[in-house]
Amino acid sequence: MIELSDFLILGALLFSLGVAGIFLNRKNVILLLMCIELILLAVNINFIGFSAYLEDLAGQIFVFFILTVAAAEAAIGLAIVVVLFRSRGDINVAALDAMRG
Amino acid sequence: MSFEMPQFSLALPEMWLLAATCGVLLVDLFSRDPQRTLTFYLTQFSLLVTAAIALGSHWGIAEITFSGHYVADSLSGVLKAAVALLAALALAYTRPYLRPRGLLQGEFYLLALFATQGMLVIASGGSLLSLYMGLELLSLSLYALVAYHRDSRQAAEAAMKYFVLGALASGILLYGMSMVYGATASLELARIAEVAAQTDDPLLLLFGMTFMLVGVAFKLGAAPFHAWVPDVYQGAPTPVTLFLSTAPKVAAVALFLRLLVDGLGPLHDQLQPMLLLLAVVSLLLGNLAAIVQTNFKRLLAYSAIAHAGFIMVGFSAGTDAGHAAALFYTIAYGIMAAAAFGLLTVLSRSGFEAEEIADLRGLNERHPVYAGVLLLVMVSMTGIPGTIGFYAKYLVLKSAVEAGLIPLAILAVVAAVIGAFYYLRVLKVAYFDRPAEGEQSAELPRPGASAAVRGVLLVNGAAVLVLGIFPERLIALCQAALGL
Amino acid sequence: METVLYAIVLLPLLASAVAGLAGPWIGRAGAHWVTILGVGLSCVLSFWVLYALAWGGREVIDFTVYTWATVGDLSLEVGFLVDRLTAVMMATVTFVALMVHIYTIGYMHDDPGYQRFFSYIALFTFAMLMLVMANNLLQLFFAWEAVGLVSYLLIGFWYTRESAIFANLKAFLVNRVGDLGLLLGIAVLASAFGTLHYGEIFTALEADPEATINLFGAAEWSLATVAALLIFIGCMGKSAQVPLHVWLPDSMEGPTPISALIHAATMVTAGVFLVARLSPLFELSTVALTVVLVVGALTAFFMGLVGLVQNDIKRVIAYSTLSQLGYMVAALGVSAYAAGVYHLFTHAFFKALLFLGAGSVIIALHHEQDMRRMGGLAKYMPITYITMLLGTLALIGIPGFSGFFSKDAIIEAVGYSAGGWATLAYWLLVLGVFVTALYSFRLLFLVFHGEERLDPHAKAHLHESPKVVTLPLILLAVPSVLIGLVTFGPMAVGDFFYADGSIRVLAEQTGLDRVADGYTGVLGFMAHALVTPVLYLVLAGIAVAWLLYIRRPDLREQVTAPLAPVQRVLEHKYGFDWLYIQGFTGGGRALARGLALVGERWIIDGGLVNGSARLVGRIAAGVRHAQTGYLYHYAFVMVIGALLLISLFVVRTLFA
Amino acid sequence: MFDGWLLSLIIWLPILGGAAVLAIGRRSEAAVRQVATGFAGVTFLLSLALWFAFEPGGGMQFVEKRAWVPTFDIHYHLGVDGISMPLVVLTAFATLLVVIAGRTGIQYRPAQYMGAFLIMEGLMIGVFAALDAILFYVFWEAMLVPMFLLIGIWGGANRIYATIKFFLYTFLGSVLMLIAFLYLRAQAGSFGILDFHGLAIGLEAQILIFLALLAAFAVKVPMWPVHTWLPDAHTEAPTGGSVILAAITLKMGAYGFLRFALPITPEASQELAWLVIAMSLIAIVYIGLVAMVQEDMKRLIAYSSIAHMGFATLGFFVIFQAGLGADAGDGALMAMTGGYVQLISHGFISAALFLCVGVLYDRMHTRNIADYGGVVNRMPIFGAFFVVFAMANAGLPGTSGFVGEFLVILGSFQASFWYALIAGLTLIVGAAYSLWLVKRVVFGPVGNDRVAALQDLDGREFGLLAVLALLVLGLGLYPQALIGMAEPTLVELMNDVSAALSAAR
Amino acid sequence: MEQLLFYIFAGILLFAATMVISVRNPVHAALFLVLAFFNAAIIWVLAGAEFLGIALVVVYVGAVMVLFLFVLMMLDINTAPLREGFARYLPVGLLVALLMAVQLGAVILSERAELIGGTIPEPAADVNNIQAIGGVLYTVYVYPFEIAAVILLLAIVAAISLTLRRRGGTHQQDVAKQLSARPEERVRMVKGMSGSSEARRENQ
Repeated sequence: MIELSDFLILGALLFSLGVAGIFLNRKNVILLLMCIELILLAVNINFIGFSAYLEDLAGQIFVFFILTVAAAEAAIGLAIVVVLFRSRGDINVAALDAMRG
Repeated sequence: MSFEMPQFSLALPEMWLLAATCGVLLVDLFSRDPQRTLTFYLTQFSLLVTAAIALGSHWGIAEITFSGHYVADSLSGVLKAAVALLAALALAYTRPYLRPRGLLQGEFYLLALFATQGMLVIASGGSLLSLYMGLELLSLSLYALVAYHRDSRQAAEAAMKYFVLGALASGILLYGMSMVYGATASLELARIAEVAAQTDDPLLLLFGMTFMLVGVAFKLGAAPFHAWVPDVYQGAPTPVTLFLSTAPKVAAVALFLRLLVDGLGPLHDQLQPMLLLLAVVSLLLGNLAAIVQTNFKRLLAYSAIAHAGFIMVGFSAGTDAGHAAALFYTIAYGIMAAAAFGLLTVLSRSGFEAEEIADLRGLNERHPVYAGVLLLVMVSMTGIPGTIGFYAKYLVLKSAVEAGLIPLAILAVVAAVIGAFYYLRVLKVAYFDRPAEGEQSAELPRPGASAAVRGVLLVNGAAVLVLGIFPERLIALCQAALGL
Repeated sequence: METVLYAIVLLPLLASAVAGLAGPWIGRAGAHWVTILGVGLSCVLSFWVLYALAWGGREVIDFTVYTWATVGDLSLEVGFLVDRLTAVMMATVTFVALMVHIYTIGYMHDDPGYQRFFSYIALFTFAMLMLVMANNLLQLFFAWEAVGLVSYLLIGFWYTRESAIFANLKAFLVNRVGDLGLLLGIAVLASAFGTLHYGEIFTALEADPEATINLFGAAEWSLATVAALLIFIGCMGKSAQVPLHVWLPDSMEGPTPISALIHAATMVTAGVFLVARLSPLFELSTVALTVVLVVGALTAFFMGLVGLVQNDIKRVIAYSTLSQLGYMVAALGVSAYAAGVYHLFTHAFFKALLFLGAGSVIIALHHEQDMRRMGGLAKYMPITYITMLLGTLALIGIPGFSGFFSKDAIIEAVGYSAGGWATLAYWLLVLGVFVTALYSFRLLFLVFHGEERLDPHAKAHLHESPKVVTLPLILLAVPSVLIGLVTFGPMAVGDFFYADGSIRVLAEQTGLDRVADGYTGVLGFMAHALVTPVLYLVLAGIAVAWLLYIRRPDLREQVTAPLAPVQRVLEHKYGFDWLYIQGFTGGGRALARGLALVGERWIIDGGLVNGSARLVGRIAAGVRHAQTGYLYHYAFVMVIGALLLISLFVVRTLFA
Repeated sequence: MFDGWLLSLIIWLPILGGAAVLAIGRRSEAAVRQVATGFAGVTFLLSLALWFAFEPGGGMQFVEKRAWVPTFDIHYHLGVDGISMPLVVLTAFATLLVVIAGRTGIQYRPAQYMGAFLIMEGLMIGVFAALDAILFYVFWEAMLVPMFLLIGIWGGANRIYATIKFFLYTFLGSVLMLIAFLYLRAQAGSFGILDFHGLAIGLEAQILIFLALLAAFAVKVPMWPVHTWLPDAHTEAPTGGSVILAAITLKMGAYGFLRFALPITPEASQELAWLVIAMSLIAIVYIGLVAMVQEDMKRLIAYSSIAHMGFATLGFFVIFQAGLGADAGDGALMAMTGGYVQLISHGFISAALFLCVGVLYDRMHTRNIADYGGVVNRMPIFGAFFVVFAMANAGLPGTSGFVGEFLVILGSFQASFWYALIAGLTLIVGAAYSLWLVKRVVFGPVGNDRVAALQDLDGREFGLLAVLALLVLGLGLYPQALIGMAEPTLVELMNDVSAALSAAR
Repeated sequence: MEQLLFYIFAGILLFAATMVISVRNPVHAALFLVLAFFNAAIIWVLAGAEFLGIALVVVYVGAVMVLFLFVLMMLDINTAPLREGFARYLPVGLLVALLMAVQLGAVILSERAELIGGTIPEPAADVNNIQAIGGVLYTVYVYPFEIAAVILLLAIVAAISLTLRRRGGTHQQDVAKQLSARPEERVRMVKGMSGSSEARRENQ
């Protein structure tokens, strides 16, 4: 039997890894998007864990919508990356400092 | 799980707007008018009708339908009307700016309509799920809008920052939602509120609430989740900034009201210290950082953070009055911000972006009427009576004082005094600095706007004053929306 | 009668207003005619009033003109109290003023500020009348300051002269010091009795002479002493008593007519008048009287000494005035109010005369005031010489002249008074007589006799002054010589002032009473002088002056050489000016500059105000610096923020 | 017969006039000036109606009360009593002066200049007439904006620093007041100022409220040590701005003490009277000294204003020690009345002095004392006026400047000899700086060629100064005209305060 | 058994996630992410969420991750400098992650959360996950579902409007122009039975 806390701990660890990833990836925007995917995955794992534990379908439905939205988000995010690349020639996050202060 | 047929009629505003959006989409597809006149007016029309429908159909009722995902009450009516009207106001300024920059395309209005749709959804959000969906609809539209000026490096950079941080924020928000779901076994806010009110030790709920607060605070631009605000306000094309600073603010307040009041209201006592923290940090940080800005849009961005702090003060009170105050504040801010950014759109022309504070130099000399509008807006943002900004601050402070948060109120007003400094600096440039030597007033940039847009600006400015003198209706509306 | 009083007061005011405001339209002649007419009428009416009160059997008049303000139960009013004291003052003031008006026609003949000058002196007459006719302290204070104002304006009449505008500022400020005392004295009385009306105050004082007041801590002070001392400070300012005398010599910067009118005959005697007027109050306080006596005696002697070393003709007379004021004040200090006032009365005539005579000399020499460039003028200006001689004789107190009676009465009264302070004062006054004679004749000899040390150019045009100048001299000389013979009996030693309660004395037997007891008549009094040292000191003074300035001028060197340190002290006027200008004023300004720099600019404005602005600016710059523009920093901030909130939650909820 | 509309008319007519003038804008300067003068004149005449129809001691009069924001019980509630009515008239008068005075001096954008003054007039009258705390606050704060612009646009070289300092200083002071109002509203259940009076509030709360109010009013008065905005603001402001600042704005702070601090927080006022008294006395002496060494005429007069306002606050707060409520305690009443008279009198005198400086500035474009000297040689009439006003400033009896100082000294004497003595030092210090100024500017030989080229007053300037001189002398010679209006109300106020104190005891 | 499987897959999942954030090459990172998704899908299936597990693989791995890879390769980013400073930020990143994990863990494992000991029940054999989801998706969740549709529409509009370029010199569609084409512009009626070659050419 899988314990609920195992699911949640897994989610927490993934979440933390995602957060850490944002810190570590100072250069590539797409890697940042991947880290966010990790965070979403952590959330999804939480939802599924709870859903199974509570025997309630709502959590799974939520995950379904998260996946949908994440796909749309990825589309728009990547579109922005493309725009960025076109206007600047690279997608180096560290170079994104035209505005500051 | 029993299923009841939803009352579709309650969702009339959303349905109308969706239909209208599709209509605009189609019409725009067929339109070859470089002015996009039809698209523009259809957009405005659909927004105005949305506002009317929203108030008409939601006022005075309190219904939950769509299996708990949709709430229709006075609050949602007021929120939707406010959102739609502010969006219409914001969009009214856009055409003269977009056209000469080759940005005047139907997509702009479509994206704005989608964003508005998202805000409507938030306003009526009855469950975590619908709130999330609405939020994403709004956010995704805004990301796209910020990046809308594709040839602008700044816009792309701003969009990228906004997007990444926004996605991170929704991730955190979702994590919180998952916890709340785990604690209550339900996505419905009404049910969550029941559980929250009954449970003795709502540890998990509180935990989730903390995460959700981050998401909401991000949307509102409250410190320390504010980092995107300055860059996005500055980098986005002015009409987008204009749009961004009006209706979505109301949506953020709506999100708070639905999520943390309707849903987790019973836990306010635990929420309050965090809100206090956010309020204090926002007030100080926003006002302080704004002092040293030279870019007017960026200055307004920091000022927006400070205003978010004030809104947070209203939330901190935790009473209905406080929430009404926050709502009123936000609407008032929307009106002021629309005028401020609207002024910038009017003052810019092709090849000349009026966004540095120095660009306003000698405005009174050149265009006394615009200077007057600027004066009103700045004074209002400062919170001087006679303008709507005063009542906004007044309501917030009043609710804080009545809730016993007198030190917070004092801090807020002191921060407002600091804030007064940079507003005054803008006025100083506009009124006291003469245009630089050699610049004949005839050669100075003429406002690029049409008479209609100028008229909108004037009305907008006048509204700041008139609503400041006769705020009764609007206040009463906000209060009634919160059931006061 | 009331109408007459109104007329007396308002005629000069009206005249002043016409001359001042309509000056350009009525011309010079118009200005002097209207003011002379106004003051003249006022003078005639004043004499009528004096007659009515003194011999006509009129009762004391006391009525309210209008209510200035009512605050609670305290009614502040403007009103007239006319008794014999007032009447004498009114007559003196208007008479001298009239003389001065006439004289001015000649003296100011070529001055561009002719109308303005007439306006001022008429205004002064009005103010002085208001002062002496007041029936309450408030009005007195009004007039007190008003005469000060006119004095200020007149000292600075020649406003382009730096020395004049320095002198008028100095005069005003020094007077203000006195006024502060007076005002506080008024406050004492007002707060104790809830009224400022003389009569009511006196009644209240009579009812409760032991009243006390609390100044610091629990110590109770006699109310009368406190009030009297404070009011006396006011007198010291106006009547130029040591140490508030420094303004009077400098006030000679004003045109000579006003030196005669204001700074000799009338205004400076206001302090004496006030003490006399408040005799019931001063009577209650031995302490205050003693202070009055000592201050007066010190002034009388030491200021006279300074007169010895002055070379400016007007300054000599000014120091003489100081000295004579000292005599008056000393008289007050031994309750010899009548003698003091009487000396005031006689002094007004002969001192005005002396000043006007000096003025006559000055215009004859084209505004030369230095006695070292005069001499031998007697033959050129006989009238001036003779009148001034008469005035001088009156001043030094040659028996028979008016000054003799008044001054001897004072000296006698002080001499009869008991107590160590009185003895000291007596000797100071007696020695003062010698000094008076010495400087007076020194002046006379230097100016009118001996070698002609004149500027040749001035000498060519030298002639007697016109009639408008000499006429007042003659008219003033008459009372200077004669008035003592006529009035001494009733006024100084009689009950002229006591009969109608103008002056009240508590003591059973004052020094003056002893004088009165021994008084057998004018001749008797003169004869009595032969057995006192005073007369011989006067003669000695004259003799010394004659010796040093006529007979053996070369002796002067020998006499002054060993006395050089004394002379230096005298020439520096005991260092009062230095103390005030360098010490108080300089110190005050240094303090003020320090406050303006340290308190204002550094601490409050620089430190607190701009400092906090700077602080905010610094923090703002720091905050701005934190917004680096890097996306990962933003995310970092966000995550830290979230972590902060979570930690807040964890700490509060989980570990609480 | 004027109830219910006259006050509103007096408030809104000038605001309307301001809008009208702004609307005329740059089209016709002559029209701007005429219209502005017309509105200001009519307003002043209406305010005179107020004066003559007023019944002394008749409580609040000309009352108007309408719901404004009923949701929060905020009313449009106006009324005047003996305290506020003379201030209303003074405001109308001062604005009329300024508008007339500005007819030639101001060349840059006269429409905005006049408009700002007219609007400010309405707002300032509103401050004095408001009987609802929020309404009061609205007028109080809104007034900052036109003044901010006035100093900033038409001011001198350092105007920006000055105007921002002015705004922030006063704004900081008054926001705390708003919080106090909110608290009071929670206690009283209404925003009516009169409802605040005599509320039973604990001492500690009272002290906090008092401090908040003090922050607002002390800055406005201004009292030492929060006064440093005033010299800067005055120095840089255009003549009209200085006149209004000195004549009216400062009065608002003092008025606040009378209308709010004393009646609402009597116990705290008593408890903290020492503080206010100390601040006032320091202001009188310290500021007087500082005034003495100023090199700039307007700065000097500004400092002198602070010192003079010290008398008003001293008078208001010395009452607790001067026998308030005692039967024989006229000392308190004297001090209070004196303080009040000082307000009006200072309004005249400082206005006059600033106008005088303005006259000089218009001709020489310098305010530096050292640049002048011997002005009277070329401008004898001006010199005469200047001396009159300087004397009034020095508190010479017979001028209005004396009345207030005299009564305050008399009253505070009953509290303590030392208060009276220290306050009395102004007799010396005040005379010193006033007359020294006169000496350096007016008297003496012609200082330089520019002075030699001066022209004496023109008819308009003469008229303005003559009217002020008449008022200064009139009030000095017959203060009862004013005292009679105000005193009954002040007595009432003091009775209320002492009743509240004894109730608390 | 299930628990063991869970731990294994969870371990791989965490490993893959760690690699995502630490490998040098972004393409490798993307592939590790795919691995992570696969493991997650398995875990979900273990918890009874078969539909979502499959959807994750199909939608995410099949579409989204491919899109990622596509963009990565299209933009052809020089990978060398992209990892600069990695070591410098490692401690901070780890610290934050550690703090976050510890606090999350503390709450989850706290007794008061009442989560410990809760086990996930065996899915009932007769319940078809897909069917259950299908049952509610269009009824109870019809409202979010519609919104999801709008979001997708938005994504299309946004992506197109952001990336579609109308560059000079290239063929491009002007939809409005196409739609507003009228027959008389495009078709010229030519008299005569047999169309000439000219007419045909114009029709193109």
